[in-house]
Amino acid sequence: MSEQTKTIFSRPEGLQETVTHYCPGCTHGVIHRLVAEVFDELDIRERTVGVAPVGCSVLAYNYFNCDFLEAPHGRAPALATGFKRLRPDMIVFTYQGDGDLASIGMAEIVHAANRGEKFTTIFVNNAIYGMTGGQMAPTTLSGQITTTCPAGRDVSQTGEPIRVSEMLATLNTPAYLERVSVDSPMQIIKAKKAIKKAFQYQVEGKCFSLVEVLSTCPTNWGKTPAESTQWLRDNMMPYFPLGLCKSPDSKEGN
Amino acid sequence: MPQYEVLWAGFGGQGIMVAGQLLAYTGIKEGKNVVWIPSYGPEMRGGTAYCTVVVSDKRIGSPIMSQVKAACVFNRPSFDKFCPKIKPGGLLLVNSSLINTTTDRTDITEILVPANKMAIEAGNVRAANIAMLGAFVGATGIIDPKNLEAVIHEKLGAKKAVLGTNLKVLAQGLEIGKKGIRQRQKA
Amino acid sequence: MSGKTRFTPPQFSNKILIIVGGFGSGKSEVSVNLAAYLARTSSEAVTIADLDVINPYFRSREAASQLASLGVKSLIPGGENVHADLPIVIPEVKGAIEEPGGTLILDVGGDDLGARVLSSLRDAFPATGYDLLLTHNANRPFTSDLEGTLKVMSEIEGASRMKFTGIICNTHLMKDTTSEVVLTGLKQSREVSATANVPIVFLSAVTEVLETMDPELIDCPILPLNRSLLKPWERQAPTGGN
Amino acid sequence: MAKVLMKGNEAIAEAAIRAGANNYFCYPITPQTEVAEYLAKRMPEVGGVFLQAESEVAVGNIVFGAASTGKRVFTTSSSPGISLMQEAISYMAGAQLPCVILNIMRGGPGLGGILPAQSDYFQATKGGGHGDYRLLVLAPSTIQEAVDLTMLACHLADKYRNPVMIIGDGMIGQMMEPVEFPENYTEPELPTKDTWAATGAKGRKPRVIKSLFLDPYKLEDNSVVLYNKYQQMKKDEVRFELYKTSTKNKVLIVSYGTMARICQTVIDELEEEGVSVGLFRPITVYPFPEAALEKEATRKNIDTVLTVEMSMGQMVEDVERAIARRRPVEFFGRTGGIVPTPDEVKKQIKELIKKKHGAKTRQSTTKSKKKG
Repeated sequence: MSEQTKTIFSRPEGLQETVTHYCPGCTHGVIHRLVAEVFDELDIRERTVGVAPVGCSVLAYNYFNCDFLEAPHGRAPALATGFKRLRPDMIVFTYQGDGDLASIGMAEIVHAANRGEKFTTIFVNNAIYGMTGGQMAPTTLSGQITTTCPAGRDVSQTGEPIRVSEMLATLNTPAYLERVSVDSPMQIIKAKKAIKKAFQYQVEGKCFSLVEVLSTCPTNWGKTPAESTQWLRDNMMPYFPLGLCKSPDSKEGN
Repeated sequence: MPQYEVLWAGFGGQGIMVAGQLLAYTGIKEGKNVVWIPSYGPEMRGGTAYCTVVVSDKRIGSPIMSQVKAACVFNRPSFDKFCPKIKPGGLLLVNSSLINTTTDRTDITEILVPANKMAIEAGNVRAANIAMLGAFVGATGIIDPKNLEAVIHEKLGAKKAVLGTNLKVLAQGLEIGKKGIRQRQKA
Repeated sequence: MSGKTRFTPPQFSNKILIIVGGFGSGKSEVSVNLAAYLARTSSEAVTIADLDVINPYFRSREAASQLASLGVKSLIPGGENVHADLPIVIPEVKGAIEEPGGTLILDVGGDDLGARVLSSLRDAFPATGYDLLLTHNANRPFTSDLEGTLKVMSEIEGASRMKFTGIICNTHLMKDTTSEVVLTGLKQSREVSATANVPIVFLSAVTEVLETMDPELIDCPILPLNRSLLKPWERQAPTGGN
Repeated sequence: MAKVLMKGNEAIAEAAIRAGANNYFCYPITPQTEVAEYLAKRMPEVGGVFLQAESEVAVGNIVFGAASTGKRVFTTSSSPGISLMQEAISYMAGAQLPCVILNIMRGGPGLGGILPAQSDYFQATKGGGHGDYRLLVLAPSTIQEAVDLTMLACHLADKYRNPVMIIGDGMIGQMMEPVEFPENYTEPELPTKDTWAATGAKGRKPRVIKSLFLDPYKLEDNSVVLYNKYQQMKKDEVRFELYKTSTKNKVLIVSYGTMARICQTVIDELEEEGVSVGLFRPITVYPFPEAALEKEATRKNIDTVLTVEMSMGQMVEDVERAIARRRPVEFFGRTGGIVPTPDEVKKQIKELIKKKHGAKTRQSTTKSKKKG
């Protein structure tokens, strides 16, 4: 490398040298990268254990360069609880989608958050079940078409989409909860900040932390990556507003 | 000694389980094999609470038995329920403070113990179970009263007032038990 | 096969052949056989992309090694991911659509659900120059009559944001297929073709049945099928492409 | 150490601590809640971890996460709760994680009742959860044995990197007996956990604890590894006890847990009446002591084998398998929380003997299991 050139974009140490299986336009790759960069910046990779969900990111353990546990569907927060309770010196995070976290694993995440378990959850919300081929998720928007609501989600039958961060923010236990997006470079910078903060709180042993990342699923949405990003801005963001939901430093969020 | 089974029964709160356990602890102290079996289930809430204690020099097999050698009953429902479960030749101790009837079985020994009355007079109604325990040991002699005294001291505390009450009713109970057996033998 | 030459083989002017259709219509079997046929008969490279993001069973990827022996390239997830129950669309697919470099067969999952993936790749497709082909099995519940078939077609067109350019008449009853089944199916496909104004591009049927039939009765190109996506107990000997 | 009088549930809890399993997760359910109550007090004293979670589903998975650290983990429940843990148990077996699970069995199916039963034998020994796996299953019949087997279970779980289950009926949990804890407990050396536990990828490649194998050949390989462990258990871990077996026996009883003790009393009483009966008591119910049972059951003097359970007949299928039709296998059981009395069992044996040696057939024993 000559003195004039400078590496401005390299693989963070927290990621393995593997090609991911994610579809074109999927944001898992970006989110993985942000988490891995935070490992490097906080120098925690060597004492971090991730918990992979059942969902599109089920194979996350092939991409992160740290120890990993593979959880049953929805139970990542339970595994993380068990691990962190026995090894409070280690950094534990779960990486979960909306089907995994907000449907089958709702009890586990709510109770882990309420107990104030000191791990971090990266919650990827793309309003659909990706892995199983685009079925309705608890976060599917009203009227959104999926394979199990082909006429659009009828909220009179299936309830309104669940705002996980806001719901967890109602718990009295201190926590750090923030919703971010990775639809633009500016948002990616903000997302990174939130993820770093979440891990920082864990490093300090302060509280449970969860970052909800709004994400796209071009394959199952049936939209091109560019259309997907626009759809996220037009439809998801109004219902799932970005920003801080709860901070351990103040009792109320904003 | 051959295997001895005694059933303790009464209301919840009458110290039934504790009386059984004190007996079991004394058995252990004397190097005997013991089992303490609670009733659990619907009986736990209201009605009768009961436990069975088995004391033996040999290995104890079944903790479940359809009949027992002795029963110490503290209230009327227990009297009605367990009187028929006593083996012929067995022993029935009745808390006569609360049970105003006697058995019509002639094949068992019945001893009336005014346990509540004794306990109240000694200063603490909660010692009724100790009165009964004393009577049982007095009647059967399956354990040494000295060892039982030591266990009571150890398990129920050395507080002067409490211990005093307990030891007092224990002594009275022992006498009632012994006397009851003598009367039976005379009869 | 005797009389092989009497059949008119299918021909395509476009480089990208997208095989869609209802669940269980035989898309993957047709795709694999079409790839094998083109590899044997044309000098151009043939690539097949397994885009079935819906159902992890009986996907064309199972025939990948068999096709490789004929020089057909399969675009499928690498390593153990090939077995994953994950909707994996590998980046190479997009590249192949943008620059086919020969014939590209896209084997798409069933119904409009499977066809959504085409919509997500829409900006890779050229404006024209591809065929969207319906695999029609008149013995499947949702495509057993004209009305049902037109509905499935319209749903697939909606989900894929593409228009049909051809119909593949693939009526069968697996092992119970007879010449009668094939002919009844052809009659129904013709009806669909006439109403939707989409031509029948070829008829496909297993060789064993075609051999019993009078070719005069089939007035369209024919692709004889050698079953390649077999159930485990059907795989007695290694199956070749021929 | 002097003997102490302890409830089964408390004794098992204490034994787990003595064996170093001082990480405990639970959800309350009768008749084993005393374990949780005992450990809620004891764990802080020994610097262990105690946590009551939101459900048995969560408990199972918390145990899964905790076991991934390589430390000893213990959980307890009763029948319906154990059903909810099957998810995690299957995953832990697949991922080769050690843990100890106590099931104080109550009557079922369904919500059933809280009284003692042995009706989870199938669940414990034949899988319970999904997939090709086994648990090592121990069945104590006294409180002292419950203590000893709990400590052994901790060792075996680590030795085989497999969940180990202790099954006791409600009596084992609830009754009190004198127990003695070993003064200086030492156990045979175990292989290091530093080859598999998640401890952070410091100076080594990342480790993944998983049961997901996309490649069917790799999944099969994993199942073969598990299978080989189970074969090793069959070789090394079979445990059973004989009671008054002799060449005079006509009948051999097969029974485990509390039920076996009731049968001992029956055998003692029959002996006084001049009737000779022996008892074969499996201590490991998986691996089932099939070779030993076959040997005892097919001795010349044995006419009949009687299996007695607090169920409608579960272990009896393993008994039949072991004996392979070489002797008639009869069954007697009560269930629903009803514990057969010695008298009931005695009656069954007398009828069996009469059937074999006396007058014409009366009511068959298997039929009478409907109403003992």
